[in-house]
Amino acid sequence: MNDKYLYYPGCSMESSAKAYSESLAAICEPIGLHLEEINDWNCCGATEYIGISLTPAYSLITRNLALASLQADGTRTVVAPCSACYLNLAKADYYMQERPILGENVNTALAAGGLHYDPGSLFIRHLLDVIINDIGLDKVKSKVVRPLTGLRVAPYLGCMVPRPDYEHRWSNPEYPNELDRLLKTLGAEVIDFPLKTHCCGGHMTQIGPNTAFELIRRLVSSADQYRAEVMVTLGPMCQMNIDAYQGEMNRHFHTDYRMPIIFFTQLMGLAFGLNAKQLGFGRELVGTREMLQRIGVEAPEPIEAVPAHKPRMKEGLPMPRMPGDEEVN
Amino acid sequence: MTGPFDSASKSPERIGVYVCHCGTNIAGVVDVAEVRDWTEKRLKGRGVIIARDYKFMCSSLGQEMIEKDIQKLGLTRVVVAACSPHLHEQTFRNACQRGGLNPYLSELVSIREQVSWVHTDKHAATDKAKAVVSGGVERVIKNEPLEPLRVPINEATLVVGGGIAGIQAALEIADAGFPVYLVEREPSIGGHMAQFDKTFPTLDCAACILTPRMVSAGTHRHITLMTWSEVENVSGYVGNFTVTIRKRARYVNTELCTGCGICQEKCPKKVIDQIYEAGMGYRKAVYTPFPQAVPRYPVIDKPNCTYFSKGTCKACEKFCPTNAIDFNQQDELITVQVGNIILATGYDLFNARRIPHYGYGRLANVYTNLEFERLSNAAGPTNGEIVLRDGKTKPKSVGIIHCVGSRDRNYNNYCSAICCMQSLKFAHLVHERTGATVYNFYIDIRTTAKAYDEFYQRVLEEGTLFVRGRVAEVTDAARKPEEEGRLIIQVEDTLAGKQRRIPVDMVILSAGLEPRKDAKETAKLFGISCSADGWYIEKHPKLDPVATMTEGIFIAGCNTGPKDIPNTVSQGAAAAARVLGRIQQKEIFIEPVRASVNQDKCSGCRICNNLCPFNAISFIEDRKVTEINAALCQGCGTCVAACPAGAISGTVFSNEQVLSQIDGLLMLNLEYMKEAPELVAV
Amino acid sequence: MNANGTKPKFAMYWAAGCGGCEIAVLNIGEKILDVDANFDVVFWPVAMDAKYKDVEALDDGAITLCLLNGSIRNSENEAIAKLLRRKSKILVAFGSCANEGCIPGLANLSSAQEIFETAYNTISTDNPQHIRPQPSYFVPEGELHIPEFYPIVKTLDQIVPVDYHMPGCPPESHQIAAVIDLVIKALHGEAQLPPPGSVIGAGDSTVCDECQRTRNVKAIKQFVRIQDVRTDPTMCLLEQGVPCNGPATRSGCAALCPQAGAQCIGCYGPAEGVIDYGARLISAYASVIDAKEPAEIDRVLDGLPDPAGQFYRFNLARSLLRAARSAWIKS
Amino acid sequence: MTEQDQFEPVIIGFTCNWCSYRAADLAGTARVKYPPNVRLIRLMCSGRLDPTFVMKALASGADGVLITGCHPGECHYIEQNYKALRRYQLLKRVFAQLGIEPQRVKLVWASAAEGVKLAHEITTMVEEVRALGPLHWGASNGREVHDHLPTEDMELPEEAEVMA
Repeated sequence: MNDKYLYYPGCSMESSAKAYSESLAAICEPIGLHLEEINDWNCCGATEYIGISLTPAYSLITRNLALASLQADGTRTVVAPCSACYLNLAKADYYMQERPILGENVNTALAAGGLHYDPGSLFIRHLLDVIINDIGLDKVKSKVVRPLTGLRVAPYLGCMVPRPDYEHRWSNPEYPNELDRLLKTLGAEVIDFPLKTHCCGGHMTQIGPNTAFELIRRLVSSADQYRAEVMVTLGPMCQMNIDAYQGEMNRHFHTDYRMPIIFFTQLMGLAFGLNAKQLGFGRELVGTREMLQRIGVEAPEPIEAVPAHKPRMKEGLPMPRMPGDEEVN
Repeated sequence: MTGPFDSASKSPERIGVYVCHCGTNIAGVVDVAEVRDWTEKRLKGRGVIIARDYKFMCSSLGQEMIEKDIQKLGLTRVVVAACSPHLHEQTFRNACQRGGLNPYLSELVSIREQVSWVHTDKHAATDKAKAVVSGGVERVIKNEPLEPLRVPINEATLVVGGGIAGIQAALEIADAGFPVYLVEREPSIGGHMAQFDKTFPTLDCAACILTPRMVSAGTHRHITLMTWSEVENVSGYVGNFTVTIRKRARYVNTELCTGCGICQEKCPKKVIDQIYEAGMGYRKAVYTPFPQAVPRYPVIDKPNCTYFSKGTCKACEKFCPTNAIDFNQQDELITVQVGNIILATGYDLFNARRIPHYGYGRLANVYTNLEFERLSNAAGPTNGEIVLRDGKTKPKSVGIIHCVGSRDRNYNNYCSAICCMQSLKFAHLVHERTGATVYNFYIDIRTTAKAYDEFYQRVLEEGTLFVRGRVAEVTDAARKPEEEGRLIIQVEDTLAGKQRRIPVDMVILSAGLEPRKDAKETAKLFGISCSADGWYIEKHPKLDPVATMTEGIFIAGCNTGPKDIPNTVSQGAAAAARVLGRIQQKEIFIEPVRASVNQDKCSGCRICNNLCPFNAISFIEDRKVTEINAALCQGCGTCVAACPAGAISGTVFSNEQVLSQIDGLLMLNLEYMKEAPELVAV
Repeated sequence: MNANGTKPKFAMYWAAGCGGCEIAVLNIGEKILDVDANFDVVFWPVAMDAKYKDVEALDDGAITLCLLNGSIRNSENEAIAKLLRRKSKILVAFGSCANEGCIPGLANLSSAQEIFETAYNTISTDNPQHIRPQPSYFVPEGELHIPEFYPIVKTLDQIVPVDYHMPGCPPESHQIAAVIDLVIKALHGEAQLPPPGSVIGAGDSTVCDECQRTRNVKAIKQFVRIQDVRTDPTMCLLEQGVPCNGPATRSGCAALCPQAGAQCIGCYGPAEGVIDYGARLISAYASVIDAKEPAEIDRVLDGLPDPAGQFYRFNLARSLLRAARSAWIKS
Repeated sequence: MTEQDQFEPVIIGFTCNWCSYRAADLAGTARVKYPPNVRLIRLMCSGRLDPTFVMKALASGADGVLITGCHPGECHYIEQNYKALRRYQLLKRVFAQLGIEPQRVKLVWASAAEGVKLAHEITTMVEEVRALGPLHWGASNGREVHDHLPTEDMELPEEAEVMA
């Protein structure tokens, strides 16, 4: 088998999760991970589209797999770093097999673009799974030059990566230990984080902020109870919710949590002795200075996010009303 | 032309074919009358002189029909198309015998299990039934008259496993006056039952009812008790098994030991007792697992013994008043001859660590059921005090979670049968001893046996709270101040229709029962089969639940599936009854399925010599031919199929029988009257 | 000598085969004079001139003994086999071809089209116009016919009933001599012929019976080709990994090949009562392979690069399946 | 079989007395449905399976042969199913040379508890063989293929009655 992996970054890696993207790029070389980006990939549709209409949603996702097939060249593994992207890709692959009619519909749609995907022909895997099971902890351990001794971390996977675990790749879908093991290998003191697979609120921050704030509070307060100094995650959405909305959550509950949350690749990079700035530190909103000091790393200056686009119109265009909307809403 | 089926000749046999309706079981799908008509007409040339259909062929009237036809019509072969031969082959063979026909000149072909019950298209099913009958007719023509083999039965019996099932079985046989070898892996017999405090539903103390049985088994003049021992090899066959048992070194001379216990007192090495105390208490490196152990002699746990690991200590030896300690003792291999074997190997507990979100092994005050048994046991590590892991705090509220690892497609699909009653028992004990609030989280309450539901009512009346729903998780992540420092059980209360978070101090997981870790190896050792779950398979799940498909090997207790104590004891006794029946008959008849070598054809190529796992095949050097010992042959037919010279033949499943059956199934017999076909390619 | 003073008639015919059987008959030495002394040879194309019409002119059953060698490949073979059957009292399927197809029978692994393709159109063939034989052809002298090529090779007994089978490629000369002796004796009333349908001129057991090599229990870890190894001359070849067909092959040749250091290739065909020769060997070989994992078993089996050729070199036309599917199906 | 009808293959199945035959019984007891195209023969063990049986079935008109036995390591006779496995692997190679598609001869392990699995395997195999079409070896041997049983118009001639 070819030792390269087909890499599906997903949209977040280019925007909110730049730190993830940068740190991943930095650790690939030391651990010998060869990622080949899928040419002309598109958005996976995140969590909403599937709820609206299956065929277009799955077609959107599967287009990426079809493109990946073209690039396969001996390898069969697609790696996604983002939880939602990973789940969407895996889900599409799974349901196209389980429901042949859906598979046909999707392929009919793809055929319009001259593409085709045979469900089951690719392995869809999360980055963490690849690092643990293919690269191996021995390899990771051999690269550690700055063990994270004394740093108390809360391993937080979020709800999308280990569940529903179609291919039984995780030690336990409810309470997996992969991230714990990785962080221990880096030398960190890993708390037995009870909420490791609980939800961060997802897009509820946009729809029902109060619900999202409660979910964020649970996570942060539990990590705090365990005296974690930092939460470590593997999904851009989780990171953004806990990082960007922690302030608002604090205002909502009149609390004063300051729990930094970073990507596991950033911690790997630190342990490998890489430069904090190179690993995307400084992009987070809840500061990591104290946490970095604990392991003797100078914190880089915070990076001000430059708006990628012109500010949008204050108000968007009104949505056209569809027949049947009355019943739904 | 090639082949045993000579298409130009007609069969000289006089064959009777009987098609069973089995009520509507067969007749509901297969047109039995049509099968009968067709057989009579189309298979006439194959020797079928009579074909009948009847409501229930296995009824006495059905059997008499066959008997009469044999006598009146002079039948030389009989084919019955009905159910599986595993069910009624013997029935119809007996009928033939009563009619004066050698029983092996009959065939039972299955048109129920293999036709009417599995097919829906009536036309296709009827066609298939015809093919199956035709296969049976062709086969039966080639059947040979045979006599069943008589095998003498050795009076001695091996019982493997010294839990309550094995003890019961051993006592029943020994009381009847026949020798028993009772082999137990642990230092003492008693099994899981010895670990329990109270037994549901009567709440009598387990030790009080078990200990007398243990003592009887330990002292019975017909029982040879071998503890700290394991069966290593089994050879032979029903009536005459040769069993090799490894008697592990105890490092205690049992001739000299009086069981005074001084060695245990003096031993400086404390070890967590993972077996008997379920990890809740300690024992010494020299120990008897519990005070009532049978036999009372201790064993030295070699890996933990200071002398064995460091070379000095010998405290036990110094203080032993009878010089019974012997550090030079070696394992002994003992070979015994037995006629029958009863396996009562018990169960293992589901490993609750496999459900990490229930917190066992992570959260201190989550206990397993076996741990709680020790905790509540008056002879246990806390003298029966129900306390938290700190060893002193009494819980104010306790949650008991049912079906842990059972009825769960992620772990085991089956119901572990005992957990409901066990959990109710726990609820009662907690309530009685601590006054704590008790919650039971259940899917369904299953209290089906005698006096069980009454016990459930009693526990309800005591005020135990029942929440119907599968627990999502047990966590220490508090959301509210009142949850802090406690275990929170997150559950969907399906009766109230809402999510609940119930903070408690202690959680007891009613972990399910699983087959022994080595159940598969044990099954292999004794030549029996396991289901996909790993439970042993009964010869018939309803009608023959203690026999296996291997003659002479019986099973009892939880190794066939979860059972409560009354059922386990019944099975031990039932297995014993089966064995006693055989011993008293002094011999049994077994199927004459055997291979033999035609020595004129054998060229001594020795291809077959290595193929028999039962060592039935031997080579006679001076004559350069191979011979098969009919007594050792088990009839698998592997050598028959392997002989390159065609010199080995096998009874009951001969080449001629199988090849003819193929012809019959493919309906080639219908061509018998045609000229030899012109051999031109298509 | 018959009652009317004429000698019994003898015929021998060579159908699809190599002619080795004819040589084997001549190879019986002086015994051939006994044939001449006791028989009136009426038809034996290789030895004397005779026409088919001479045979046709004979009364049915006029030939006492006919040895027919070669398999049935074309319409001519079939017609003569039927003719000789009619004219002969005792028809002997003589040699491996007549009995089981032998090497010509291996053509049954290919379709007729493939066979013609190989014969007339491969790189080694100089046939620029791609000429193929035609069943009939007009020449100035008239229309010429050649026999029809059958899609599959058949054995003699697949065409006509046969009285005796004499196996071997070719039958061993001493066995031929013994059979001729027996027939002559029987004609003089001094011996009894075996029941019709019997195999004559061979043993009832297998080659191992006559093989002097030492045999032990078998556990084959790999198959080797005999030219690639130095074998122990005293030990069973199969135990040394050489695929020797001796265990399944009828005795009668005195284990000629194994004694000479080569493996038995099975020319004497199956032992008495065996339905499919190859099946016996497949089962026997596989039974003693020392491997349990599918991949490991495959590795051992890779040592047998041409299993059909190994197990059916002489026996394909007489096997249960008789020919590959492509040969059965007319293109 | 008329041409417009769906082709109904005939498959001969060899079962082991201890596992797969019981699995077939279990499928029956549990009323698990599978297509009626398979006709089972009971042997004592898959080790009894002589390759002759398989060839005989194919040569005589079967479109496929299903061989079943106990799972590796679970043989009632300890290890005879490995012999069946080896014979099967060798047989497949010979069959490949004879142009018999691999789907037509299959080896399936089924324990006495796997009635559902056996039914599933039978169903799959019937569909695979159906897709391949008739094998017609039997027809090639000059015999009829019996997809369907003879109908009334194929009644015995008078003289056959006399012979009988």
